[in-house]
Amino acid sequence: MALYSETVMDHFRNPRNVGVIEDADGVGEVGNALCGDIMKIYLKIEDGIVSDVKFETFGCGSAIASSSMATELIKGKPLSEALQLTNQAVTKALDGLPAHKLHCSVLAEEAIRAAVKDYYDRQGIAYDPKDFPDCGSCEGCHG
Amino acid sequence: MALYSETVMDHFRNPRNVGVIEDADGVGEVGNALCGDIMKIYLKIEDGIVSDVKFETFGCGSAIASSSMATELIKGKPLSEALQLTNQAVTKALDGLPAHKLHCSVLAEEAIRAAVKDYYDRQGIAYDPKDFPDCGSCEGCHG
Amino acid sequence: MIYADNAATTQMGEAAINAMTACMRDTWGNPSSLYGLGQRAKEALEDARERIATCIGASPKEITFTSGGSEADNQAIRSAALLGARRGKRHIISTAFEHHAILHTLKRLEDEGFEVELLPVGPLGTVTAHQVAEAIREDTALVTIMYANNEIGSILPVSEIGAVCRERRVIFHTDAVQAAGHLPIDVRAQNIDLLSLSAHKFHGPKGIGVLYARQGVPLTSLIEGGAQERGKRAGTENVSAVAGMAAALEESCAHMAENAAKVSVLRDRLIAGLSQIPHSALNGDPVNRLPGNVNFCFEGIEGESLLLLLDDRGICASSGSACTSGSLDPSHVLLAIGRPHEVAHGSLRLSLCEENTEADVDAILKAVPEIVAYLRNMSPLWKDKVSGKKEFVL
Amino acid sequence: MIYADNAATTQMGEAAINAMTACMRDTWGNPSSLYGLGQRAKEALEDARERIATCIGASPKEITFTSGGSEADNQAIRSAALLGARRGKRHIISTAFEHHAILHTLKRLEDEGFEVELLPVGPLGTVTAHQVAEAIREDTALVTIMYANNEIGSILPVSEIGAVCRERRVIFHTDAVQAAGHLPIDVRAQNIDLLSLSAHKFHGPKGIGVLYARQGVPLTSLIEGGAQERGKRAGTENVSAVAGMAAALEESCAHMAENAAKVSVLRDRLIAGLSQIPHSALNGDPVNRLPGNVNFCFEGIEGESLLLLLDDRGICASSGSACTSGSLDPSHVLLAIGRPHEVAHGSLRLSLCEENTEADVDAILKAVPEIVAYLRNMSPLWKDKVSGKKEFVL
Ligand SMILES: Cc1ncc(COP(=O)(O)O)c(C=O)c1O
Ligand SMILES: Cc1ncc(COP(=O)(O)O)c(C=O)c1O
Repeated sequence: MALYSETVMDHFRNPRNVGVIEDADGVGEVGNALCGDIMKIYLKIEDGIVSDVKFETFGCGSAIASSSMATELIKGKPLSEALQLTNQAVTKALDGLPAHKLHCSVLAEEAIRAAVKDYYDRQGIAYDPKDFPDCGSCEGCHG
Repeated sequence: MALYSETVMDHFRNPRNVGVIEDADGVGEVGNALCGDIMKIYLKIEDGIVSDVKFETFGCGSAIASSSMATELIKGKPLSEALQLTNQAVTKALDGLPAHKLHCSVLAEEAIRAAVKDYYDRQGIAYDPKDFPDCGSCEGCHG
Repeated sequence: MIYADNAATTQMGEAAINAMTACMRDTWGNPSSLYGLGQRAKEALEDARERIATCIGASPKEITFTSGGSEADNQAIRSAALLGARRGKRHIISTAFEHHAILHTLKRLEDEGFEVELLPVGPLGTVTAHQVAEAIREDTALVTIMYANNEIGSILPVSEIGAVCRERRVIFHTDAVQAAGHLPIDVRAQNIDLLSLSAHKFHGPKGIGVLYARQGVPLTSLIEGGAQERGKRAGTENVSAVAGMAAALEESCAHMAENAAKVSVLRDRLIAGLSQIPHSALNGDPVNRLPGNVNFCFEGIEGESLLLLLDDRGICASSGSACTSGSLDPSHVLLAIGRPHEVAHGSLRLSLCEENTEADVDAILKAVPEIVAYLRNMSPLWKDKVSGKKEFVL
Repeated sequence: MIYADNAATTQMGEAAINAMTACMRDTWGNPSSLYGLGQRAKEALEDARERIATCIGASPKEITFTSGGSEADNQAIRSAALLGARRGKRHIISTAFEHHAILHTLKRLEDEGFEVELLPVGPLGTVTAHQVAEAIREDTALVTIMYANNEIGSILPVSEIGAVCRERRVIFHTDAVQAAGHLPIDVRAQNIDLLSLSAHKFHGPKGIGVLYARQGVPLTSLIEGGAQERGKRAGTENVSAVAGMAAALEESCAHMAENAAKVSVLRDRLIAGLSQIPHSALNGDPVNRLPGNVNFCFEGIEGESLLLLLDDRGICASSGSACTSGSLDPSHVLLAIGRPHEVAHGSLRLSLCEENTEADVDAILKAVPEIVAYLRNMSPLWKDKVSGKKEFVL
């Protein structure tokens, strides 16, 4: 009944993959200061695999934990799998989030997509733009 | 802060002058069962003096205490003084009554007046009718 | 002291007091705070919610904590009325002998344009599901009928009424303040949409109650402010009182059957004994009756005097007449079951709990007849009846 | 544990707990009952009423017990609005940074046709009597302005506002929930017509409060039912909580000056220490400030993370952001004093009481800068500011 699950608290207290990749192949940033949540994801891609990932987050406990968990879930995975990471998967891996915090997991999903999009853009890889909705879709920002 | 003063409780628990005067010179009854209060006063008058007085009361604690106190206050007094007994005097002698119980003291005053009026009527003594308002003036019955 | 006024309030049980003090000492955080102390308070709150929900067959989300039965009643009625009004429904069905928390709220709604229909409760003090079915109209917004009457103890057929309301798709609220902890409640099986209860009627603390609202029945907040109670009731949650209420309700429900069995034996002895007093009458349904409730009218005397003299003998009881509450009118409940004013003034309610004993009953059965006789002996009304000047009513 | 969230709720004092348990054990009767047990409960209730009245310079008849600050606020505003409406007055003056118990009630009144004017509170979070005087119109029904703000701790000039309102014959209500027990209150001298307070903010129990209404200012009941509280608030009286509240308020008032002196020293050390953190800012009035209140914004971080990490170090604090209450909007109070959203998200409220120590302050002054630095180090927003990509706000 605590505010957050133990997994959330673990990832909040000991966030995995915090930091910057100076020579990242793709960088995505979503959210904004107005909403109180910004997530920035740095990707290193080797042979179509997420060989390294780092994040920086301005936000609440579940935003930090979601970033941490999301980066863990895609690290070492093929880019195609990383792209399929859903906010539900993040939430599930965190053993749940309070209802009004679900948008944090959405933000994590979107930050990864944004980073992949950036990678595609830099590499000149074609993609379907509607696979990459912009931050406007984050419910957190509607209020 | 008890519901009633100690004097009220004393007169309620040990009411003075309860009973009937079979050969009363004047009898007054006021109140009605609807209101939950009926007081009946029996007077014995000798040489213009209230030589004896008894009461019967159907009513709450303060009605019984008011009857008791009122009879004490007029016993042995000239009729003229008995007629001047006010509900305030009864209330004061009882060390006060709760606001919503003041009508009980009014009833006592009126019961005595009614008994005196009955005595006057029997004796053929003239009086000013407006000195003897009927029970309709009892606030207790307005609800 | 013989306490026989458990319908007015009850003595708190040790379990409830201990739950409260433990909470006041250790779990005193604000449940909205996110640090551990606050979250533990929240846990205590939600734990109590779950246990209370279980006691009445509800789910925890359907439980809103209020400051007592009155607030729950007010909010239930206001919520249903608002919902109805939005759909053009402004007809409300209730009974003539509800608690004032219901009747006064309905009066206000009448002033606001609602049409309130108070079903007659008959000489036994009850209504039938058939009466309710007959009264329901297209524009009925709410049926609010108490589970058990607080004065005369009659138990109403809420399951049947609930079935009728569900079938006709009308919201059904029941004021279960006198029932909770004493009679079985299963809101689902009984088709109850809204239900009020108050902790101090089952050995819990005063100032805390529950409004159950079936999922799908939206509540309007009566008290606006913070987002506590999922936005339905503002104000920092009274965690310790809630914990005390949960302890008390569980305890009462766990022993409900045995308590009822024990108490109803005492009750029936009292009823049999008091019936010996001439020109007296039991008020309320002799069969469908709260286990602890005894209510009599005694002709020719007034209730308050009786109560005061009982108090002198250490017996705590109450009268149908609202004498002490500043009103001189006799009980609307007794008038509703057809007692004339005169007789309604002379009522006595004894309400027992499992702590009462055979010795209590003996003492009461000794005291009441003596006091009634004493008061009748100074009552001009009684004399008039005995002498034949006035007619006996009972 | 270091508890620094006394504005959210306080730990109950032993005197208050004992007053409550004594009442629950011995004075548990219903105050409306006429037998001794009930009358003793009534005595306890009236004794508490008198003592509480004394604490705020009121007379006992002017004290109505409610279930807390929110209910008192709701009832005060509803009562004044109804009174105004009867005289064709539908204009209400308040401030932009009141508690939601006020603001949400005013919002409902707006929906019902009232015109609500929220005075701006400026960067320090206060309003002047002059502002109020300027805003008062012929049709002003009520001025409701808090005594002290619950988030940023500014103390408002209620005496001056009271004088203006009295002169202009407008009803003045003040939400004194954060002031009672901490700041002197004298309703007569301060020309206060209506005042709300809540016991759990001064080491009393939760779920109980007071609505003071000056003699001559009629209250409308929010909760209908029995004739308790002279017909102004129905529901069986919460005697034990009232007794606990009286004990707590007396205790707080008896030690008000010394507590304030002690606590404000701690507060000022905290303010001085936290001001060392770069790009931080104190919120609220630095001078006219609740003795225990410290409220800061730290640029580049979000408040909840800070609170959780403080909790890990055993420090209980809160944030202006209503993060936990299910809303994602930053504090309306911080927005009202002109903090941009971004910065409003990064706030920290520490509210001290006389139980806090120098050691607590030391621990907080060690923890907060470390955590702020840690969080800034993982904040892309902070990095953008440091790198000059975005501008610093503070
Ligand atoms: C200024 C202010 N007003 C009103 C309230 C509401 O009080 P309660 O939660 O006791 O209803 C609070 C605290 O929660 C407050 O700080
Ligand atoms: C049937 C009924 N409804 C409502 C209430 C009101 O409950 P409370 O006094 O706890 O507000 C009571 C008791 O007082 C009651 O008996």
